[in-house]
Amino acid sequence: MTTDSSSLPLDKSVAEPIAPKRASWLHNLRGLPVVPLTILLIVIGTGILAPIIQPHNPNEVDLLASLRPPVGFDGTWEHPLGTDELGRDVLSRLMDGAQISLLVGIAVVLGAGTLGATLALLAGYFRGWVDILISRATDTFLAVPFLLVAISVVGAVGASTRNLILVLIFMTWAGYARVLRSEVLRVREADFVRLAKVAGCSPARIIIRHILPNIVNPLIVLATLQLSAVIVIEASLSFLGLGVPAPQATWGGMLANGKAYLGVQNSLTIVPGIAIAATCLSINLMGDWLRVRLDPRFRQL
Amino acid sequence: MTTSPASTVTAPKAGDTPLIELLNVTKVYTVRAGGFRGQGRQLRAVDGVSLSVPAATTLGLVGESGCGKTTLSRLLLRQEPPTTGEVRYAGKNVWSMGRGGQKDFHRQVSAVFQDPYSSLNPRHRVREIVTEPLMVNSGMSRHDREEKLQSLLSDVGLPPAAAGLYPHEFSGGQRQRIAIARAIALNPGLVVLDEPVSALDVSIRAQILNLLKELQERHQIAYVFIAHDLAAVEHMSDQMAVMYLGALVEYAPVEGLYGNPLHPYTKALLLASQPPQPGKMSLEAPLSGEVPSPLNLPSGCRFRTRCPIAEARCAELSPQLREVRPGHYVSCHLVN
Amino acid sequence: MPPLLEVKNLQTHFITRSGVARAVDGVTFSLERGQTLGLVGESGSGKSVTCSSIVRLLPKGSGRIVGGEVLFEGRNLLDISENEMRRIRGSQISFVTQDPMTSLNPVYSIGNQMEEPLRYHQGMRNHGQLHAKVVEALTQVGIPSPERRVKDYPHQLSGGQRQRVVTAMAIECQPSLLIADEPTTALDVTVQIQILRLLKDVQKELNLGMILVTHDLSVIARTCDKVAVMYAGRIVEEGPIDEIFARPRHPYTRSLMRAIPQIGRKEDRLYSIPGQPPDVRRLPQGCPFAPRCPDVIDRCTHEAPTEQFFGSNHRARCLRAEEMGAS
Amino acid sequence: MTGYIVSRLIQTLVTIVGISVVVFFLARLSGDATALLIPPEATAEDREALKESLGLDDPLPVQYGIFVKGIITGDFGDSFRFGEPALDVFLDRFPNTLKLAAASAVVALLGGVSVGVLGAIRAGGFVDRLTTVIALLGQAIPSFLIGIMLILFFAVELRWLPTSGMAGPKTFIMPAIASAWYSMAALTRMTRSSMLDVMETDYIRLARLKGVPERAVIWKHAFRNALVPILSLFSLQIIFFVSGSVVIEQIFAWPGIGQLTIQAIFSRDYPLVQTIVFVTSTFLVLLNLGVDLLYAVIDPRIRLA
Repeated sequence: MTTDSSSLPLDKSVAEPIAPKRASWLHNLRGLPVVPLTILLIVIGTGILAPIIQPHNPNEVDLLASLRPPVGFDGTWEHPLGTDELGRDVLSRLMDGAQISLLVGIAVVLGAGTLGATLALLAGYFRGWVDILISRATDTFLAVPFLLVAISVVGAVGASTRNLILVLIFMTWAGYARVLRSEVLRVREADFVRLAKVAGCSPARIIIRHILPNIVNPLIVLATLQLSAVIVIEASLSFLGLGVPAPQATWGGMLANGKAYLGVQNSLTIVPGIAIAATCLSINLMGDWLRVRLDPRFRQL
Repeated sequence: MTTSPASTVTAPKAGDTPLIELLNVTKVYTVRAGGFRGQGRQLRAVDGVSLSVPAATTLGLVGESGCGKTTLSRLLLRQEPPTTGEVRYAGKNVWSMGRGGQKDFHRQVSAVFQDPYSSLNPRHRVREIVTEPLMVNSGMSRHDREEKLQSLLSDVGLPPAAAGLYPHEFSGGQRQRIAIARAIALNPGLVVLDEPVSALDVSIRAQILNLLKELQERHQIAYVFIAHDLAAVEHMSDQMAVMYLGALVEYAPVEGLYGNPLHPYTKALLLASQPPQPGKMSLEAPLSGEVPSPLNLPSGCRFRTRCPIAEARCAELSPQLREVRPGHYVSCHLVN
Repeated sequence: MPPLLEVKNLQTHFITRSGVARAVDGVTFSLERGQTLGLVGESGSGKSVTCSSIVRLLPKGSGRIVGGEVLFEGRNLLDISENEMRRIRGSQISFVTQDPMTSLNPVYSIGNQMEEPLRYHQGMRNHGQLHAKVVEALTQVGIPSPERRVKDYPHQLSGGQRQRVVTAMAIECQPSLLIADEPTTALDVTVQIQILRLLKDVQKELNLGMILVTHDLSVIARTCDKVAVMYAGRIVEEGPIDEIFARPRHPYTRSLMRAIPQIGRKEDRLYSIPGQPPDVRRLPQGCPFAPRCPDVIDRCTHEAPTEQFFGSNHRARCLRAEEMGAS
Repeated sequence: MTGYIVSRLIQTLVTIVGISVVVFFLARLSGDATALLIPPEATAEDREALKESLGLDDPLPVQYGIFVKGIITGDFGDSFRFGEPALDVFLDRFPNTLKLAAASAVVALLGGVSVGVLGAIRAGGFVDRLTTVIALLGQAIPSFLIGIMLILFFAVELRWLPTSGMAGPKTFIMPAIASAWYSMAALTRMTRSSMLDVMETDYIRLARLKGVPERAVIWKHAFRNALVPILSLFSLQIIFFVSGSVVIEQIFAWPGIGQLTIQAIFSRDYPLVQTIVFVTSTFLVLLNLGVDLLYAVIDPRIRLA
């Protein structure tokens, strides 16, 4: 090899075309659950547009028109879903409730997801005492009876939408941290992370450019499932009278109200019940679809 | 290769400074059982290893599971500091370099690993994978990087269109080419090849080995080629080191080692790696038993529990690596 | 008397989202007692699927045997009931699997797992008898102090020892056919030969027919009487081992042998086979090896080669097989 | 093995300390703790006196020390509402909650695991689709909604079961189902996926290759390996049963700690709230420890490490 080695022919044996199939973006929407998506769009739409499209002021009391049944059960189109014991329009209150559920749900998922993911990245990447500290905190938060603590805290700080969101973030971040930390540990062991270190990438670059993109899929799936869980919790707290304070309409609050009229006007319970169940079911179905589309390995939870 | 530069185990000769060298390097891990303090046990993953690799040559490194190959590659890549001893690059201790020196080290040393699936970030396109070292370590403009990318892709035999694709769109062999393109992006002096073809199909291995050899000649790169396939190592290497349970047992130029192996372990490995010839291959296992746990090293010579010629003194005294012929080192009491 | 095993035109397909994969596409071979057949090929060539098809254990749902016959001692295994098939698995046809680290159930002791074939196939219930049989089998495969090992759990054993346990389990019921699927791939080189030796020993002792699946030609050369080379779901060449090594007739076999680096063969460049192994979901017309073949001619790209015989037991699936033997 | 136990014990201790910190700050979250402890009509002097008697003027670490000392001696202070030691009030009600939790646990475990296993071995079939539906409904419909629906149907319409209260086995049926609802779905899902994962392992393949009958493959080889993740989920579900009691007990007027908590919160009975949260949490953490030690029995890799 003493002479001009650069004139040697290179082994160009891979001339054949590389994997031909490049999926179109439409291909990615295969199996999209249409009905759940429609329900979600309706909930989101009515939630956002509530003030414009509400047939009545949701807090307007009309004792003369109390406990009207919905259309189809001897009701009139004046109040399509009937009225409650104070004569307030159920449909309008349902729209207000959608607004609260979505607001709380999305805010909590964003907050807790960001917090949980950040802590998971730090714990999983740096290991050592950072990991021990974060993991122990995670374990502690997962070991306490969450709803019990949540209502105690809400009771202590006073019920308001803001407090509710903060408390729920505080109580749900640990779920993300635990699941994502094990994902980070898995990704961290991948050779491309070792090679990034060999190439001299900074920890910040490795975490943000290499590890984060590889835990986004489980994060999205987890967040979807958490969204419905948070909506359920918010409804539970409102049901107990510890959520968003009255007279603001919430689905849980409407249910609690309706419970007193079981056997008298069942629709007061059934209507908000269906709203919660349909919304959460739709979110879960979307989550299932995402999970299969994004990561077949991510089967549990 | 016309001449293979003489090895320099203890002191490099003047004018022949090796590119990278390990000086009596030991790496000890503490293994915890059950996470209760006080139960930590010492694992000597690499024990007193001295090696050197001159520029533009290949050092082959072989051994079975638990021999310390992986730890050695981590030490060479400056991913872990040695417990004792020194790792030197171009004569400088890699653990006492300033920030500039470290940056230089990252520019000069890169690696290709075994698993072509785990080696490439599945979320990055080939463009980003290959040019990341340029982005992190050089002030190259985007335009220059793109030009360099194209020349790298052609160097490793990939079409220009590959730049915009994701790793999952390639086969194992093609992925390994991408990994190689990344490894040579900064014109490194040394590339650590950790089992680069073991995970590939037999028919693809030769392609990759040829490619590596061509790139070495073209760009004057030094390789540390870690493998368990002795034939591939012979084909690729100038120098060759055999490891067993963390220690070097034989270290010699390739011709010497294959032509006249001295250590009983090397002999056994060679016997186990005969070329396929029906009817002429023995089924007598060259060694009995298996590698003992590195947590529980045998006394004296660590190979003695499996050695066919072990004597009483092997259990008492640990043999030192010594030069029995010019450039040919062996660690065995029974070799003259 | 029929041969021990006769596989005739076996076809196994996998239904995937992106099409039907013809994993095994018309495989034919036969095996006598005491004989060892080596199945070589790269990943995806269909060698492992062939073995799974013989005992009808394919991944549920996707894999399906769509044609052919598997005659074991004259009986077509594809016709019998699942219950009859189960009684053959592990008693008359047994397996040694690839990865000893993951093949043993981590939560049961070695003894417990080794008793199973005896319980299920021989109806043995007596504890003392079972224990004695297990210890005997462990002794037979060279496990030191078997009395104690019986109580051990898999994670307490080394890789080589676990592979011995798997082998012991396979021969407990005195099978007549042993299928070893890459039995040494996961082991260290010096341990590999020990396990090959063990397999050959038990074969001789029980006069077993053995199928040894591997990608490693030196394993074949060490242990087999005949060899079948698989490519893209077909056997492209089969014959006695000396014949195949001395006069390979299929360009794929020839390339494979040339492409392996060999100690002491000085060459500047290794011979390399261009391209990638084919995708069995989209096989080209004609010969599947044509795109990578060094000896390809026009006919190869549109005409599927049929088998040509050379002597009674050497066959190759190549249009130019005749000329290949001459060079 | 001892190493494993010791490390789990240390972890448990750390968690309990963590809980005590959380509970300690609960009382201080609203800024002025006295606001919670005192009727609004109290005078400023009353307030100061209370602050002093509670040691609220001391630095936080000192306050925490006093708090921990109280915990260790079992003195959580007196309940304002009941006028007796908070711990006694709590212990009076706790068994009722545990009884309901135990009933729910049985329902969830039996239902979830059996449906999950069936779904896994008939993957893709009818039963499997049923498991998917159960899992989805369980996670989407809140337990209080299930509770109300059960009341509406079985108590109000059919009049088969009493609407509320705790008296005899019949009264357990609806609360137990409502409380188990979510967990059963989660366990169904976990059992199914854990079984499917295990069924793909090499040792299951080898068991089949050995001719082990399918029933033994599933129950002997697969199920025991699948059990570890199922159990760890189950131990989290126990937390959920106790936690969910807040809602369930409110609906069914069940005289347990859930109802007690709500009463305590609305009457600002802070010593009682603290007691409930701390003792319940600690109890659950210890229960978790028990489950973890159970793993060691199931998995020899832990036992013999």
